[in-house]
Amino acid sequence: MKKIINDPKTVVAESLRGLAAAHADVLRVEDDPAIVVRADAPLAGKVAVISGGGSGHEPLHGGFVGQGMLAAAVPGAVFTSPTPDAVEAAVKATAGDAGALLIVKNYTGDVLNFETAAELAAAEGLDVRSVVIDDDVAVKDSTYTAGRRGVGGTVLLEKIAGAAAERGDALDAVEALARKVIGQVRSIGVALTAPTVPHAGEPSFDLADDEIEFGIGIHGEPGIERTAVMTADELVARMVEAVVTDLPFAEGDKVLLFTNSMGGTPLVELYLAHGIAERLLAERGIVVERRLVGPYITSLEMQGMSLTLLKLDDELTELWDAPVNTPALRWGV
Amino acid sequence: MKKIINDPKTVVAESLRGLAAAHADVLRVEDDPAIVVRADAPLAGKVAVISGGGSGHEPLHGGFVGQGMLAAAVPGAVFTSPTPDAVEAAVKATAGDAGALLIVKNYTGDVLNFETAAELAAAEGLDVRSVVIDDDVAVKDSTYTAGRRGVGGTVLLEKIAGAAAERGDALDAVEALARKVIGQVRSIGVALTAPTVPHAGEPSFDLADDEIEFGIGIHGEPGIERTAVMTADELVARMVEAVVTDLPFAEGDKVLLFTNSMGGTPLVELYLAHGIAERLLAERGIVVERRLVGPYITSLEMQGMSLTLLKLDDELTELWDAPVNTPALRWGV
Amino acid sequence: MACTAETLAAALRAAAAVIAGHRAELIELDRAIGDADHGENMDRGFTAIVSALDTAIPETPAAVVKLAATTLISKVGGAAGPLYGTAFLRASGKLGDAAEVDGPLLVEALRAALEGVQARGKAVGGDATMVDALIPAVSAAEEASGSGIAAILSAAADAADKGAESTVDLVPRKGRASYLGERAKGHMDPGARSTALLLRAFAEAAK
Amino acid sequence: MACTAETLAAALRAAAAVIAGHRAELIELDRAIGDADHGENMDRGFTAIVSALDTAIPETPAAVVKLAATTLISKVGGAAGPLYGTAFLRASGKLGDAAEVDGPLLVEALRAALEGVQARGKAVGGDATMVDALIPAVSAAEEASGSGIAAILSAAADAADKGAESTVDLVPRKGRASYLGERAKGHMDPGARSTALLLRAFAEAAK
Ligand SMILES: Nc1ncnc2c1ncn2[C@@H]1O[C@H](COP(=O)(O)OP(=O)(O)O)[C@@H](O)[C@H]1O
Ligand SMILES: Nc1ncnc2c1ncn2[C@@H]1O[C@H](COP(=O)(O)OP(=O)(O)O)[C@@H](O)[C@H]1O
Ligand SMILES: [Mg+2]
Ligand SMILES: [Mg+2]
Ligand SMILES: [Mg+2]
Ligand SMILES: [Mg+2]
Repeated sequence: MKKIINDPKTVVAESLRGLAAAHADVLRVEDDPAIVVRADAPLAGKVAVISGGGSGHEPLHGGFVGQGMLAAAVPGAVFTSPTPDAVEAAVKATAGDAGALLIVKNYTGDVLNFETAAELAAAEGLDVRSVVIDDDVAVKDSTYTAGRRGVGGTVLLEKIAGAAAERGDALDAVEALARKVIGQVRSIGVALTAPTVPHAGEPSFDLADDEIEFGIGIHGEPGIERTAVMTADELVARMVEAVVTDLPFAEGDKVLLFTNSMGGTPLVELYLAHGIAERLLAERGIVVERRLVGPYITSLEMQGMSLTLLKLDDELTELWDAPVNTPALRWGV
Repeated sequence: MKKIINDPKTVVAESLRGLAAAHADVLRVEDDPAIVVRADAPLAGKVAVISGGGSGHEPLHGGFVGQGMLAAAVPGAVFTSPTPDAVEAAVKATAGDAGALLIVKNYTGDVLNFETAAELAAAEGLDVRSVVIDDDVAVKDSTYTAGRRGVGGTVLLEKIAGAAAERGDALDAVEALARKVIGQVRSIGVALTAPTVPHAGEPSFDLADDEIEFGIGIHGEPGIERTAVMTADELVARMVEAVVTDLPFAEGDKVLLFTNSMGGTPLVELYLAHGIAERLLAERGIVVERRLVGPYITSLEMQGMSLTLLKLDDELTELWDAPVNTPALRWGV
Repeated sequence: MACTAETLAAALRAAAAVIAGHRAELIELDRAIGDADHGENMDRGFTAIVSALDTAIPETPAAVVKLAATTLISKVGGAAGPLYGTAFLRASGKLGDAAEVDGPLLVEALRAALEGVQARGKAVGGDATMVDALIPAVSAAEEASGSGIAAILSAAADAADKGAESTVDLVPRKGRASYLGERAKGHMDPGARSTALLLRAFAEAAK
Repeated sequence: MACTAETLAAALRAAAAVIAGHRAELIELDRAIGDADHGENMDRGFTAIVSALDTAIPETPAAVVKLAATTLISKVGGAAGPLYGTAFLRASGKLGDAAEVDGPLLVEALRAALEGVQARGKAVGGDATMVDALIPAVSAAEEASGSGIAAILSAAADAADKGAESTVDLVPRKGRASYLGERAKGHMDPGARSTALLLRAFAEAAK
């Protein structure tokens, strides 16, 4: 393992120090438990949209803290969901009378820890709701699994819920909107290589030189099948098919297309894949009205990509377009 | 080699199609020769700032085309500088009476091809100047080398020259400003792994599991020495030392600190390194007034990072802060 | 050996040493079918328990176990943090203000721990989780409930070992490993293994 | 064999085939001390020359060589594109409107090519570039200038081979390889190798 770190145990804490130094105008980092909060928190009169999870998926979530998006992010150890007291600290640091919405990616650890935090905060009289995002079509949502994972859709959900909170929507409305987004967003991911978790010291899984993992989660967890490498045309066609047929997305639907790098896939490949996805959606009569292309929800240095489709309506489009000022997403400001 | 591509020969052309589809509001792509130009080109009354070079360094340069930065980008094949006719086409597509400034990274191929293009354009009566950026302190600038390479400083130069052109500075002024930036920007890079060029099919160089290359260019070309892996503290200290002592940057200097990922290094490590650099500069009394952290000038999937320092004055800071609207850098719009 | 606050604290220290010694093994088990952090998570949690005990050992057995519970909840994260945290919390609840824990009380506490894990995580036997180590461990403890603390824990540890072993042939239905489906067969569940390790450490400490 | 527009075009086609056959070798040489694109660049350029010749073969030898020059300039990029482009452009300039190229004219064209490369790239002998293949090639051609086209080109190709070989022991001072300094020793310069390959292809075609 070669990494730019000092000690696996201090990676997250040291990284947060750099984040704080780089973006002091937008956010601040509090220690013990470590949380990332908007520079102007607590937010009087506005719902605090909060998310978090294991680290190693940057810019998710810390890179999305700021005006028009997250009020706070709760980073766990690498690939390990944060503890309830950290989540609770984030709620207390940001939420006012308007309450807080927790955005939880559907992983056993995240759900259990955020649930406990919500109970703790509620016990202190705070109005805290949580929504669980599970947009990954690679997992069959059955009693034989922990359910669908939260993946790329999380980024879009954080932006849209954050925009609703910023314009002053009440907690009920922000929560309802979040549930709407969760209902109409779907994703699929693929891995070409494995990430290496600092404390583990070696790649999280073994993938032969001629194999890819189709249907991965954001830790490289497997999904549909391990298969032979294929051309970008074939790969993207399979991904588009998996996502489109799941909701399903129909001819005439207006969508946001999010083409995401898992970290190690260079932009030259990502844009190539994005171009293919645009073409395939056009062929199906699905209208791409907004797009996001880049490494926004990653798995350390893992090579691979994900595609996310969100069905848009006027309200969602308006909230997507609303000004946002965070380290990783910024426009209109 | 595992990549999301169809055919090594069509990687760049296909990728540009995706870029165009993703950012139609900001730029358009013209074919044969392939160039990326601002959506609103040609630019009446404003200097066209143009850059280009081999592909594989994305978002550089195509991701910096747009309001307040580049008028056009000229992408060559992967790691191969573009040809003179492509550069000339970019000049013709964007430059008006105010002329054009070519920003050339100091590599033999780029210099020769851009020089030829400038001659061709001048022969057609266009006012075209060019500046060569060579900010890489890893190369001794002697008759024994092709001279210092253009690396991270290129991003800052493109932003600042683009902002000057946008506010309406004349070609003389934009050129003078560009030369000023080149005079006071310095960089150093390190590689932990090698990139794989699609048409080559295997990593560009071999680096053992316990080795890093200190002083690399943006293709992973070597510089100072191949050395053993070290902690982030040691590594960043060596990098800061190399950059600071070169100009040199002195106590009290105001600077922009640009911590860049070479592509494969995840943000969690990059912010960690950034935090160390901030601390070391503070210890030297060098005042970091602006920062940029992320993968902005990359070498495909290569793991590694670079540090760039630009000495600021009020004018440069104002131009850095000026609105910019490109796929990869955006603020104030 | 009497089971007091002091001896319980010593048992937790012993468990921390065992977890540290098996950190790499647990990471490797989790790497195979999960996300390669279980050893790191458990080690972080038990190291924190030792630090907490270094400051002061609470007065009652219940308080010692509760300290372990809250430390695990606030330091471990992941799935294992809330699950083990709940297990210790429920066990602590059973212990009341007894100054010393006897065999039957210990067995009750173990049963409560299992129920806590199942209440939180909704896993049943056969889902290939820590529950597959805990269920046989609690049954064995109940059967041995008349014998001393050491014998009860030994029986539980033996059963937990077998239970952990049984997960090798199961298709996981809970936690990260469930994404692998059939492909997870042939691998032991890391949480089941850590449960067996903890019970063995407690049994050894009780000797 | 007479050196006409037709035979020159055939020689360029032969050269394209040789470059295609050595594409991987040139990439590998460039991978060792440069950026692994020289074979790809040259192959792209010569493939484009063949396409251009497929459309129409220009009337004079000078025009054929000029077509090669402009194609290389607009298709190759990198350092090799302008350098080879300039070489062919200068050579074409020497050929005037001759319908057939004889030995002395060929030698003059080769000399012009070398001068063009040096004017553009500023490399001298010993810098470990294509110039180290061209200098001895031109000298050998000049010595053989009384013999026929085939003999001149053979002599030039032999000398270029040796020249390319000599770059193995040199420390590069121009182009990307110069960044490696001492570490580039032991590797042949890819541009010197491609120069030798081209001259050999021309020599074979002239037989
Ligand atoms: N729903 C559940 N019920 C019981 N145990 C579970 C459940 N989900 C996961 N586990 C246990 O947790 C272990 C994984 O813990 P750990 O790796 O620390 O957390 P994470 O899965 O979040 O990375 C699994 O091996 C399994 O024994
Ligand atoms: N200044 C120069 N003068 C002569 N030849 C040069 C010079 N710089 C580079 N070369 C030649 O160009 C070759 C590299 O070409 P190529 O790999 O296609 O371009 P690039 O170096 O831009 O990737 C080198 O092997 C060398 O022979
Ligand atoms: Mg985990
Ligand atoms: Mg090149
Ligand atoms: Mg785990
Ligand atoms: Mg090259």
